Amino acid sequence: MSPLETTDVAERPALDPDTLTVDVDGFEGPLDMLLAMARTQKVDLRRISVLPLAEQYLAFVERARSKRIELAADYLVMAAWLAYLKSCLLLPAEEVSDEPSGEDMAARLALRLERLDAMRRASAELMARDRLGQDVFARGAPETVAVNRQVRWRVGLADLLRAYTRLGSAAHYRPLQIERPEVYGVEAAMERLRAALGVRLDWSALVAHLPADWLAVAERRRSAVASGFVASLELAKRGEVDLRQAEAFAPLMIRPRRAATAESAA
Amino acid sequence: MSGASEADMDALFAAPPAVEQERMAEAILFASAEPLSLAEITARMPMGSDPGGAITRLAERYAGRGVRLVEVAGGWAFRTAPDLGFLMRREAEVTRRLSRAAVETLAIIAYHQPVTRVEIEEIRGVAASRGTLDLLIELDWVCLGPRRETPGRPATFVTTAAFLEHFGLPSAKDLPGLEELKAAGLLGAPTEPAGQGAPIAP
Amino acid sequence: MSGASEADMDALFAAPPAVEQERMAEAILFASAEPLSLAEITARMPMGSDPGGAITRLAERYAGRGVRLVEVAGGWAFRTAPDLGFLMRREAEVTRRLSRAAVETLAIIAYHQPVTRVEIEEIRGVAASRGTLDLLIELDWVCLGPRRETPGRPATFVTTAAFLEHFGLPSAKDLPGLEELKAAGLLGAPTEPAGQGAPIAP
Repeated sequence: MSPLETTDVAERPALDPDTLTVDVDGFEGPLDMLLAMARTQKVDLRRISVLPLAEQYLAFVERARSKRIELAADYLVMAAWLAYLKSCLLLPAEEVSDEPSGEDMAARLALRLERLDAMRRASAELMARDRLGQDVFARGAPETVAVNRQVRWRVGLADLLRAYTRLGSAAHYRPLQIERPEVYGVEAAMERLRAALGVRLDWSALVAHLPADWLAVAERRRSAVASGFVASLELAKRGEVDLRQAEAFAPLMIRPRRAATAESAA
Repeated sequence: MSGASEADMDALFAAPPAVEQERMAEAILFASAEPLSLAEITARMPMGSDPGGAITRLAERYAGRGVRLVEVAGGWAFRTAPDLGFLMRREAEVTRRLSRAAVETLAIIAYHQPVTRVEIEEIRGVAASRGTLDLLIELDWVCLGPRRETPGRPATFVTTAAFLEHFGLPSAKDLPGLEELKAAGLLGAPTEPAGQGAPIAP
Repeated sequence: MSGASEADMDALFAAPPAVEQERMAEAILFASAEPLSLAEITARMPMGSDPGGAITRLAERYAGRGVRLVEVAGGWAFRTAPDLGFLMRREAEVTRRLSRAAVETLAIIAYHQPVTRVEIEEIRGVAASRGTLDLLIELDWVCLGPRRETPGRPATFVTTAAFLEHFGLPSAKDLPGLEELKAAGLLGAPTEPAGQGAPIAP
């Protein structure tokens, strides 16, 4: 026996099928407990009867409840699932159904138990192997005289990640950049006004032609309004639009110049 | 003249006799604490040598001795005979006792690799405890494998060369009972379509 | 009565056969890091053994082999045959661990590339030592990236293809996300949230 022996299967918590006294603490979750219960059937796990197993588990949960023993949530989730499985197994199967049948679910549960059991046995077998440094030993005094020393660096992804998380602020770090305020260009505003006014003849508010997503945010709104104003002045200077304002601080109205020509011609 | 020079060249590059090759492989392997692959041994032996043959003869020579030549972790290494372990154990470093969760997780990774954390949890039926995988990585028995090419591209876990060396396995294909488990359908793809099987873990 | 009991005792403590003693001495000497004196070997062997005889037979067995049993200052030890010393000289791989500073610097470059030296120092909170970046460049895990288009046009560092290969990553985008690894229980205790501690860089 090596000093690094693992808990043998035989040392596993006892489970008395008659009294159903179960030490929940000794089990690693509901599947582990189900496996221990399945073993009490004393048959090959392949031929396990799932219905009595489900009943045994549900009886255990019921008993724990009556004794006011608090069970962890995953034990209760398993109980709910097994109750459902039990009803599927007892009720006549529906003719056509997308749901998996009770037999299918039972078979899958049996397979899971078998797989867990197989991994248990595999881990025991693994640990029972002749292990380096415990059962077999390597040369104690290696005679490697390194001349053309090739260094192999022992560092893996896990080391890299550990190092990275050690650096508390690293994940939140952003390189320093001087943020330029966002500016809506005068050129863009002119383009937009020309396009918007191309299909209109009557007066309309200048701001109505500015992009909505720019007007939504305060800093962007300021830039959009300023550029829109400069663009409208520029267009007026070029004789493309007329501008009008009823009084100070009233909305600035704009219309295409050709509307005025059409009006005077009429 | 040119013929003689060719003969000289041949003599210069002639492989040493088989007995000498065996001595060389013996010295190279004896000197190393870690397993050496056939390629590494070949690189150190004179040109034209047959390290494979030398190793076979060496393994036979050491069969039944106090020290044996074994195939491990993709290479060859001299190791003390397992039945004599008790003589050396006093010098052995005391290793941490592994928890049942750690041992089972290690076995699941070894037999199912590459395997994701969710798959490990599905097999064990409990959520992976914090620190279990960390410990196995710390022991250098497990490391991150390639990402699984499924939605979310989860990381996978695989065993290392140090794992093979520690447990005296030539390769991960030589895990005990691997073929039987495969034949029994216990190692394949996850058996549960999502949401239909028994609950996995909270 | 007392005679029978004495015979029983003799049987209980009977020394193993000579061949077995030879195997034991072989394993003990092989596994020992230091030469062992006859007294030390005696102490490790079963009572009633004859280590002197075992060693003599072992030395004969190994005579002319690639490895010999020799008497050195501290006692007995296996040593490579002197004529094969040239084979040892090529055995030339040592494993070393990267310094903490180097691993951290590498991690920062991997996650923030392209990143300048000043930025690395800001994140680590200490001035980068000249050797650290030099080493990473020498290992071919890090190389110079495009210059940052800011005043002074500082050089940036990025990771290389060799870096991806060493860490088994298909691309730099495949570095595991921190949240993902935390969820996998791989990163131990959560780190303190950033921006709450003392200022980092001077």
